[in-house]
Amino acid sequence: MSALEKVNEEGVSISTEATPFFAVSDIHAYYGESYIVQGVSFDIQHSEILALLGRNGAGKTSTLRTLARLDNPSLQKGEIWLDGMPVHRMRAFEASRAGIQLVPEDRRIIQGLTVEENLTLAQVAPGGGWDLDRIYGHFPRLAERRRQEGTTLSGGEQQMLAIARALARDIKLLLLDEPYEGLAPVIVQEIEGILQEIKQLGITTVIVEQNAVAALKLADRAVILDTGEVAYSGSAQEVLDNAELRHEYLAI
Amino acid sequence: MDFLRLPKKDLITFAVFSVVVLTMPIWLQPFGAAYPGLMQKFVIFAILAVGFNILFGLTGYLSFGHAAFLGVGSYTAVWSFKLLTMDAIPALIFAVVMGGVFALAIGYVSLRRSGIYFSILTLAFAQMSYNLAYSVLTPITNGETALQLARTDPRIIDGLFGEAGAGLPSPSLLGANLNGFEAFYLCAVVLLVSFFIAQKIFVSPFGMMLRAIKSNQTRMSYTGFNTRPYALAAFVISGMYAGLAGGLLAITDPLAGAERMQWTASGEIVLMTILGGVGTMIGPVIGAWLIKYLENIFSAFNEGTLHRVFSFLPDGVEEWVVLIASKFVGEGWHLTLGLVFMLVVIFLPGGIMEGVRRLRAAFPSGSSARRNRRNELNPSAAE
Amino acid sequence: MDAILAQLLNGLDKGGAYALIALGLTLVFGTLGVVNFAHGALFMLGAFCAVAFRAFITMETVTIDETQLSPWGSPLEVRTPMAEQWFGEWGAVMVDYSVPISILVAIPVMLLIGIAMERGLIKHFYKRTHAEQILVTFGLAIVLQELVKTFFGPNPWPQPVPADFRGAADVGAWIGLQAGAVTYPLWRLVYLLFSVVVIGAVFAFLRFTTFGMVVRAGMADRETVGLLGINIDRRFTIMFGIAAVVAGLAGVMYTPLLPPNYHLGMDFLVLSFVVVVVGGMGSLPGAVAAGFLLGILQSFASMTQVKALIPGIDQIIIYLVAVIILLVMPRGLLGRRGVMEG
Amino acid sequence: MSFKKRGISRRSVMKTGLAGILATGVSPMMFSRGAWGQEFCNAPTGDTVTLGFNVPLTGAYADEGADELRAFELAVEHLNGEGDGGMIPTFSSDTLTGNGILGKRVEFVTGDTQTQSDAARDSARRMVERDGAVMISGGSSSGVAIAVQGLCQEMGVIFMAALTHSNDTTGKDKRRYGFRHFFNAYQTGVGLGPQLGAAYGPDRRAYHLTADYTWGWTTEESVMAATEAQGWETVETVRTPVGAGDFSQYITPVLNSGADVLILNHYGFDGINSLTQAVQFGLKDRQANGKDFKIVLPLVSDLMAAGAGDAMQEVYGTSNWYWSLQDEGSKAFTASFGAKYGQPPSQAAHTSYVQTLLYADAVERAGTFYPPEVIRALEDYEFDGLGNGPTLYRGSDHQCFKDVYVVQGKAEPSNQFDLLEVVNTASRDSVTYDPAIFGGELGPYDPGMC
Repeated sequence: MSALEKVNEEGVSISTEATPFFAVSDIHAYYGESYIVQGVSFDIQHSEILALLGRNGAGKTSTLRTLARLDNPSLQKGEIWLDGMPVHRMRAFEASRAGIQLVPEDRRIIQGLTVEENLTLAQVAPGGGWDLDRIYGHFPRLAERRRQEGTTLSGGEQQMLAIARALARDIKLLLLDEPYEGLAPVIVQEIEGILQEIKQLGITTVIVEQNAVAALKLADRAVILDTGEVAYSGSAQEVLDNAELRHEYLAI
Repeated sequence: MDFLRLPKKDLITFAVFSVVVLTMPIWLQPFGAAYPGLMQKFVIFAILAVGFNILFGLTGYLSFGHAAFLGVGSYTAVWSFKLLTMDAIPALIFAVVMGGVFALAIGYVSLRRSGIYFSILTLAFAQMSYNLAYSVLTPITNGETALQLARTDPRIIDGLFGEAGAGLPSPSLLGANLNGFEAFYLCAVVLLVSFFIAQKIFVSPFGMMLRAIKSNQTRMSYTGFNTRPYALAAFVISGMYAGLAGGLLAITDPLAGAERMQWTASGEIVLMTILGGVGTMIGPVIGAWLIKYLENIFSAFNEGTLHRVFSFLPDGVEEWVVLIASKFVGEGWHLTLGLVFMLVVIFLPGGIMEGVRRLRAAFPSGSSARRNRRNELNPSAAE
Repeated sequence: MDAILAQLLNGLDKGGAYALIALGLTLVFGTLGVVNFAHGALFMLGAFCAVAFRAFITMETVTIDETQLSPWGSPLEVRTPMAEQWFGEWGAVMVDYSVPISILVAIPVMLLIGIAMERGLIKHFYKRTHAEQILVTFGLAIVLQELVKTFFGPNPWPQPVPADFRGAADVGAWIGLQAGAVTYPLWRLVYLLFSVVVIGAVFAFLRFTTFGMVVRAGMADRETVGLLGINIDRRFTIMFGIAAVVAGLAGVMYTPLLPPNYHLGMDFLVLSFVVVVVGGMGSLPGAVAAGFLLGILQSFASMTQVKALIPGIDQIIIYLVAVIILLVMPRGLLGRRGVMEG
Repeated sequence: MSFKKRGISRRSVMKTGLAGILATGVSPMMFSRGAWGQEFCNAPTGDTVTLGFNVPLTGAYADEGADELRAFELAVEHLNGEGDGGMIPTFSSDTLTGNGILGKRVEFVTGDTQTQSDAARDSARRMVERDGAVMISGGSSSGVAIAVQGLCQEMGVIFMAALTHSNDTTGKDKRRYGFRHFFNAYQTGVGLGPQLGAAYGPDRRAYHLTADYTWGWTTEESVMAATEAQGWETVETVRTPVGAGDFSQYITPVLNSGADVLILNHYGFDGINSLTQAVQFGLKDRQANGKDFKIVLPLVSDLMAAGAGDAMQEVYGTSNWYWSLQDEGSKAFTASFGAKYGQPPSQAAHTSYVQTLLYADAVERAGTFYPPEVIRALEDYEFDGLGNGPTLYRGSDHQCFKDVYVVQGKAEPSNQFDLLEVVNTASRDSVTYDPAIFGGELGPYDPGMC
């Protein structure tokens, strides 16, 4: 409850540590005329995992897209700093080269390209990460299907491919949008395993997930959005423990 | 009368527009355009553009074959002259009906698709009409020579009232001959009526429904609402406007050529509408006038004219200015047209009316500021 | 039978031209999402690369010979081609082969024109409506053709077929029919071969190079490609240049078949749009298939036997087929869902 | 282009502004037609007279149109007493003295017909209604000529058709206010038939490709009749759209049709394109029915010959006139035109020039611009010295009767302009026909009032 009050009083969450690894300060973004992200701020330390939660339409995906610097929604105001780099001045491809990697909500496996081409594509631009051998070592299912067209894979496999494609780039900050969405429970477990592995690697991550409990289990800290604004910022465990908070903002 | 009721702002627009149209022979003088042939074109193509705007401006369906209905109207009117009577009224009625019938047939099929697929379907139908009119339909259309009157035409109704004269008869209105200025004023009156009807359509519930089609077709079809009958109605109405314009063309000059159905003619209608300002009442009319003016007057400029225009310049300079300017007039008028299009589209995406609006915003006089405010309150009100 | 074969060749030959033009148009639409009404103008500019090149190498020095008189009694002008002064015998060969040689000129010129067009104008229109794109590129097409008219005049510029390729080839004899049964102009066969090679090259480029893969990915999902750190805009600019080159080369090689004038582009514009839409907006294989299909159908519809059956069919076949295909297959032969339907 | 310099409407508004308009007397016609005021349409009131030259500057016949304009400008120059006078000294009538027409200086306005009836009528109406033209000339497409001729009849303005070769122009679509100096398709057939029979033998099978409009149809009809009279058989007649550009789909079927002669009823750029494309198909080197395959182009001009290049060699056709003719009129005109433009005049230029002179002469002889009198002066008028030998302007259909020249593409041109050779001349008597065969009626003399 104290954390909640803090946000309410000052409008921003306060980080006690010096120069955070990734800092979002007061960003405002629009889809055309509609004002979606209305002054969101938070920090993440290196290797930390942050769960970005909220109800449908709270602006989670829009926030992630803004951080990845996609054209829509357009960032009108605010700053985004990654390890001393002004991300808010970049376009999507520059942000990617700077190390921000978004795994989009619907995976966005590219039509007409094989599994392997989807992976190679990630290594065309400067700033490549894992090579194909290492990826296939971690994802044997993708190795089996390397010649198959990416969009013909099952949902779980597509999610794997999307994550693998992100790993094919040199990641400083991973943005995961609904990694479990629409997957069968067995597959969810499998993806959970992969995300745990990523956590072991110490990659700084922001995860957006409808399944708040699953996300909170993975995360160190949590930020809850409500109608485009930060409603809560604190530790993940606290959200798990605080039923009232969960009820009010997450409807669980 | 209830039928004549319109929002006050629209009535003012209508009144001003009426004055502008009816005084054309005066204010067009300094522009060298005050001769009947061109003024008739001004008002006829204004009707065409106003009608096209009912389809494109309201529903967003971009027809690339509207010239076909213009051509159908012309052929119908000339046939009415040939078979029945030289009176303008039956000719116009038949032209409107035939324009509507063709629009119904083509629209019924084309409206099964949307977006550019709709555009290409209308284009394909218009090109088929054009090519057929040019070749195998020659018995009906007289092909490349264009359909003309002959002294030996039956003219059944006229024949009842008296013998044909020695020469070719000319179109008439209830016995009065329609030449030059009479024909212009007939067209002008028809334009004003058409304009008024279009204004009514714009503010009617039907017009609102058409606007809704434009703003969100998919949402409307999700709600189970069938938009096609409305779009088809708009298509037929604009086809009738085109047929009417075609009929008037035949009245001012009793000849119907296949070229007026060609895709370039359809493209010209689109350009007129967009150039002036899609969805506004006045915009398409201005677009039509601008293009017809460029086509008829600009294209007839020549170096001699330019030398007189620039005669105030020193000799050497004059030569150069005339040399450069001559590339933009006469045969080069298309260059001017292309540049005007590009400039308008680049800098004034809403067409010329957008420019007018910006000018008003930049110099808000009392009345226009009030008007702007009213526009904001009622954004759907037609300009 | 022989007649059918000859007509088929003619259809393939026409189809090759349609497919080439539609291919470039589809490349632009598929990558940039821009409806480019100036594409026909690029075809025309390509043709005028050949015209300009030939005009350059056939420049003549004119001297007035006062001692001789022209047929109407003025002093006679004596003309000597400069190419022969400069290059000797090679000059004559160059003049003879001016059309194929001007391909070398057309490639860099068209690439530059394409890139300049995209950077200077088209890029500002990505987010505007298709109607505005059509209007501005249509305006550009008019401006380009009028500029060509200013420099080259309104009349067509005949370009010769190189001497070695004049006349007709006995295609029938090649495939074992009676000699003279099926003959076809040699240059038209060259054009067909050329279009097949260029189409093949474009497909191979897209299929087998990394650049091509990136472009294909960008056509399918521009946003995601950007998320992977690729500056897709720059590659699309280059693709626009390549599309301009394809259109330009189609124009260069077409000049001996039809003397180009400033209006050439407009004549092909509507046709190429019909081809692209029939193929399915944004589908490259669709554009090529539709190009050949419509070429062959148009050729067969022009046969007297067919015309006797359905009068006037040769005039409308292309549009009729377009209507039927669009009604039966809502997105054309190979079009994707949701493209350009809004 | 220099011809534009004087091509100004005396009522050009940009020059004078509103005041000028009022002064020149245009404004009274604003509200009442009666105030058009004179006894007939556009009666010249000042010290100038305006002629309107309406020619195709774009489209399939643009080459011819440009050459017509050159000739019109030259004619105006000569009428106004500038230049060397061209054919005026050789003309059998001596009314033209270089002081304009009836003492009024000749001015002219020009327009582009775009080879389209609609555009041509628009352009002609502008000349009549705004620029006050008292005579319209031009053409280069029979369809356009007929459309404009109809308009001129209604408006009461004389139309001196230039290049139009369809039988209909002075046949079923003839008009009292329209006159044609050029020959027609029927005369082409009469002239060309015997020549083809003599050169290629009686046992031939012909395939026609025909431009799909009035000129093409009548040419096809006339040439078919003339060749069948020589014992030829017609295998097929195929209509092609005007301005098709690529004719290959129509030429391909010729190869296996069993024909041994291809007759191209095409003109202008269409003729150039179909001829060169037919030659690319190897038709000239082909054997059919044991004979050498031949191509015929019924109506030929030297502009087409220049455009078609080698393809034109040894191809037969007919011409209204050719610049290498050796009579005094032709020599004078060619010299005058060549000196001004650096190239010889085409047949289109010749007929345009002659028509302008004939109109001016008729006005002089009538002593008035009043159209009915001018028409009567032209009807059944016999003249000479304008390049075609003794010529009659027949009153019953307003068609000129004179010798018809059969020409052939030269195998070895001695210079870039020497492309055709006159191989035969069909006498005026042989090409004269009964006007009744084409029907039509001329209509009244009464002047329309614009």
